Amino acid sequence: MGKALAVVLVLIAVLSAYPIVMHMFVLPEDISTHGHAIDEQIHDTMLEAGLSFVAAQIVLAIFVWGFTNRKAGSPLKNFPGGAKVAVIAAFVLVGTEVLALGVMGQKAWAQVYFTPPRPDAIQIQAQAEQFAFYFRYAGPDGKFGTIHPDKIDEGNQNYFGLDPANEVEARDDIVSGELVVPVNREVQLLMHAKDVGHSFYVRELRIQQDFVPGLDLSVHFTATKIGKYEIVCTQLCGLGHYNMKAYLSVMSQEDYEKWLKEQAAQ
Amino acid sequence: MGTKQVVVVSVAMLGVATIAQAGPPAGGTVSGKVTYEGTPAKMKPIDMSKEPSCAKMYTTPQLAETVVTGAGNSLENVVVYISAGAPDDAAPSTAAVFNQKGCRYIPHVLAFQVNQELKIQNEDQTSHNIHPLPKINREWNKSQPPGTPPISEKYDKAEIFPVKCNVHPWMHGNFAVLKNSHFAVTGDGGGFSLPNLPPGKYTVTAWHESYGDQTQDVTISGSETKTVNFVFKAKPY
Amino acid sequence: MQEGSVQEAHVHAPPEGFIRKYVFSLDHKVIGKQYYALALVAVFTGMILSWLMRLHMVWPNSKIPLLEMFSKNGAPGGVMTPEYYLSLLTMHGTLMVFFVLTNAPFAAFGNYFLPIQIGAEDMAFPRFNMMSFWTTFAAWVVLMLAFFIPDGPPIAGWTEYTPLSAVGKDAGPGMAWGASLWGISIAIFCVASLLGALNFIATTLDLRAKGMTLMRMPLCTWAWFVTSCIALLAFAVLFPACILLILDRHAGTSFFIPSGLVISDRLQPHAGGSPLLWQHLFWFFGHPEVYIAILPSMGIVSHILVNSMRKPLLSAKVVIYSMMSIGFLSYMVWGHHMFVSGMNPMSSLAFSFPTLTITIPATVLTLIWLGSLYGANIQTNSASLFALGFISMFVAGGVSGFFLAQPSIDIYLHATYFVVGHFHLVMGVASLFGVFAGTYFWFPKMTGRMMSETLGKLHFWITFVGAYCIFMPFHYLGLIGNVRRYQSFVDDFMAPYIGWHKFVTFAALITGAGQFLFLFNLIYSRFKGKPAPENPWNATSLEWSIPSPPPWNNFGGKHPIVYHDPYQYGVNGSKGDFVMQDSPEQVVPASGD
Amino acid sequence: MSSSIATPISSQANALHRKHAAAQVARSARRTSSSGIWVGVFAITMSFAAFTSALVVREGTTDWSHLVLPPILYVNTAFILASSATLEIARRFLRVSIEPRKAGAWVGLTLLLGVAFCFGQYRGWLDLRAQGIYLATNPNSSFFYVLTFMHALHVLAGLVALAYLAYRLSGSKKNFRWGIFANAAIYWHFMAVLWVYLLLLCRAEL
Repeated sequence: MGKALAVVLVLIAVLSAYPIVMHMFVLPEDISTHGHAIDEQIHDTMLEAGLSFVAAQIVLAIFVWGFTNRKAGSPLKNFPGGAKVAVIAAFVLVGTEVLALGVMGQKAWAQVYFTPPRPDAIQIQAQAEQFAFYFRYAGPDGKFGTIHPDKIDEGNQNYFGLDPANEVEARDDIVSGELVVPVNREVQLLMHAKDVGHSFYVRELRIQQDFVPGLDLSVHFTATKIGKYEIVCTQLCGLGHYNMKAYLSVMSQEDYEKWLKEQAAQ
Repeated sequence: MGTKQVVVVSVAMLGVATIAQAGPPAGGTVSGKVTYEGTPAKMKPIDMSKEPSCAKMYTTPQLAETVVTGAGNSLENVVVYISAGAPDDAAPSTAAVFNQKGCRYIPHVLAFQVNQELKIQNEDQTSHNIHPLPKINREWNKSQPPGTPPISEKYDKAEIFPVKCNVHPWMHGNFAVLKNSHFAVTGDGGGFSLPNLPPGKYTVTAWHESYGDQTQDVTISGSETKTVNFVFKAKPY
Repeated sequence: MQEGSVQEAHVHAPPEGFIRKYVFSLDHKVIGKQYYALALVAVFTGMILSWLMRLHMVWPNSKIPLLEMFSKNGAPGGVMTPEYYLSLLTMHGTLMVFFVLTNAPFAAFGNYFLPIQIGAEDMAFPRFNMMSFWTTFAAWVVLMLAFFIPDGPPIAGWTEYTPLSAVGKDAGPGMAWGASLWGISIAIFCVASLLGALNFIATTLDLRAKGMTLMRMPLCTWAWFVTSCIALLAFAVLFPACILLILDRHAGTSFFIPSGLVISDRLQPHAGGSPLLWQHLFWFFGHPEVYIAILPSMGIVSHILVNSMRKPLLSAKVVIYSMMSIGFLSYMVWGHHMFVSGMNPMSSLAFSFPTLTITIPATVLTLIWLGSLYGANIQTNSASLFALGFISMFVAGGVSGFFLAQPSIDIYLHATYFVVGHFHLVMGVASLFGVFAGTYFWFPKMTGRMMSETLGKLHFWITFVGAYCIFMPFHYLGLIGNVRRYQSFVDDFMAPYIGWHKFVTFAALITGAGQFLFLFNLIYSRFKGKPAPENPWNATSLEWSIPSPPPWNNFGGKHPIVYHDPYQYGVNGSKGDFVMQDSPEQVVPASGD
Repeated sequence: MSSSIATPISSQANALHRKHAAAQVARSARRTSSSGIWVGVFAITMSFAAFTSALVVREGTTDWSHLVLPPILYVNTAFILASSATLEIARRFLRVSIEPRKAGAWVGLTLLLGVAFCFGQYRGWLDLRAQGIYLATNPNSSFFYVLTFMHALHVLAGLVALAYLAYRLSGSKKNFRWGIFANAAIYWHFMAVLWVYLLLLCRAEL
């Protein structure tokens, strides 16, 4: 029985490691300027965590193999060094790991959260609601119309509760269900939640940030590759959560301006 | 379309009914046209990109339907009904059908009677959610995955209220639950006609989801046809 | 006994009559079994819910006819609606976390064995003890009611994030009365757990037999003691949170609901509340809760490992201190659930370090267990197999913590299946392995009959392999950004990976089926199992010094005196290679050591 | 599942057992309950600490306005402090000069003061309502009602204990176990302290 368990443990260790080693599940291509730091961090952690996992399983397997149902009278031994070794090992191994991961590993975090957006970053307002994202561009005047919750009228496509009748700023605001950004330009996303908590997650951008009602946050990023990517909600927000998504279109500067014009025309 | 049939059917039945009780003459008719003056708001295109299964059904972008106009300033989706003067009618046995197709509501405005069966069906490949927002009737909120049987509901109080899909924010429609069978919803051309009105004094009300409602009094004697027109003020914003 | 004061309460007359004996019993052993039974019902309910979810997830439009019979709104024509999926998800989480992982390893086994292992006749406050079980039961009933109201259980997940959970019916089906029932149920559960924890602490501090110093308590007793200290703090914080939530829902207050929310086209009549407040209060409870679930299993597993190794651990003291420091650290890390929640980025870093630090005591524990196995003579039986499996699972679930402890990585992995895999392995499967081990180990004592070893071993293999098949793929799917809590995978990038989810679903069905073996084994052995001797495992702690099952007053009125540390194995004792805690004989080291 | 097949125990064995048990009670009862009561006090402290932290966080957000506490609260404060004193007097009669009846009387007085406190609190709520300040009026009032109500609930529990004490001390010559009194006293004084804290909190923050 013990030997069987040992074999199974080894099999588990190997089979669990296989898909990772074989790169069967790889992160989607990173299209952000800060993403590589996250990817490196994941890679390093995978190395450390993976090794400790496999090592622990195999040691367990070896001991189980060697010390199960031994014949009567076979002497009991103690691990050389006893508990001291275990404790010291834990502190040294994990301690260094903690330091390494904890200290070195905050580059990406710092890049996302501790560096302010550049002054020339494009400001786009993102509104999350049950169950869609809407994005607002300030239009030619560069000013956003104020949000009037009481004026929100989805049937009439007025998702932000704008009041064009009384506010000039609101008239030229461009509202889109798709997030369109120019490539290699920094974008600052002003995040507003209309109803409940949501989250903004673009795998390729390595960005995930909650929308918190009553607390307007902002994230900034620079997309480096033209293409269409999925934006999904990762904060349980109600019955349509699974279907709450939008698309991010990264365009060349020209296409971006063309698109803005088209939108303004409507 | 669904509505028109329903209306026709119910009207016809009522005709029969009146003949049965009062015998000829069949009664008078109120007919007319709903128009607007001024510039109505430009309907914005709907961005369905979040629901590819629906988006791919359209080549041209769909427009919002809060104000639908036609040739000669005609105004569609206006509910015209007898708000006073006519007795309450029993609900017809036919069901009013509310369809979800291509992530739109068909029709945009559905008028039916108190206690008439309301059948809601989903022809899309995606799961819809139907959430009518009545104030005096009982509120419910149900999802309808593709391929599930129609939802059957009834409303027991007269009320006009919006209905929305929680999953697809652009899907907004209206239910008009009415006391009697004398009603119509204006379509292309903005015309309407309420036949088979026994002689009497009536208040005709026209309701539009963005422009509110207007009423006019009309007196029917015999089998004449009275013309009543409604003109709504349209605002650009 | 008419004057029911706490003082004399831990001494009570032998129970007479069915009600006193089995229903409103004051006997900690009966209460322990009641907790166990409740957990058993809850765990199978939760498991079947997870089956339904798995099935729906991979075949979203398939019909489940029986389901329509159960809930017409939830499954019109047998097809599960998105909101009903979320209802099941919420109930699965709530049942498993509160009524299984808190009840089974802690309340059930703790109630039964803590007093016996310290040589007491009963808990310090038997009446409180009875009350805490029946309050827990009430909480369970209230929760289950949610299944039988028209629009079903809440859909906000077991964390019930505000404002979704606080605004009532506008938030969607199930958020009207369903969510209220949830809040009420959990509030009641908090009271019950507080009473229970209070009882455990008082008992451990004051009812220890002569010679039973703190350091002579068995490791599982220690685990239960530490756990009750954690529980006391955690539930004392969750309770107010629930009260405020209920007020927001029904009294129109705005603790958690900010201004200007438009939900279902309605402007909400609230102002100024803070959604993050709920998250802080909830996770201040929520993270310690993880350790409330896992610590008892650590203790139970250590207790059983030592017995099946036939030699003491490298150091019991180190295990105790590790468990203490885990309990202590567990209060400084709740923020790591909120890295992307808009909390001050600085505090994210502040929460990251203690989180990573917790891995140190955890690793110490693992190394102690592994190191102790070296040179042992492990007896394989269902109990020890599950104990060994626990180590494997604990490591597997633990290492993924390295990822989630780092804010920068959490940006990518937060709310993906990686997280699901992580906490299911470490909090769910691992602590359930502790419960299984405990059951196979203590069943003879609890019922006076042995469990079937054949079935037990079969159960182990299915569960062990099955659990890995279910939860390992989750980590991989998380790496490609597969978002959790989706009722079906509509995102384009998921298409190629549905196959893996199908695999997981099959694994879940098989593993789940395996659990019915366990259920059968329990029931069959309870009545047909072969009678158990007093000490079938040649174990040393006090519970094995009394008949199986123990008399109503445990030690038959005698007061055991403790002479030794709990784990005198691998010695030359009068009965064999062990010396029991209460035997006065001298401990003679075994030859050759 | 049950311990139905427990080895049967003859009645005299039970009697015997009770004697043993009584011995153990003598040894550990006092300690038991006292550590129990302290753990309980700790738990209650924790949950009020949680309320406090919620209040502090909520205070940070908008719409926080000042709330004038109903003056009657100060009278109530006097009541509950006085009740602590009377309970201590009762303790002297019980321990120093062994006069259970007098002690009972003072416990009764304590009980009355406690009841007075509760009515006072109720009165305070009515005063606020009279000013049109309800639970949901603003965050301050919300917290005021919640904190005072939760405290009142705990006080009621204390009143039950006091009533039981008074009943046990009055006349009936059953052996009176000192432990109950000690615990009730700890709990009751804790209620007084907790109230003073809440009052200051409300004054400072609300």
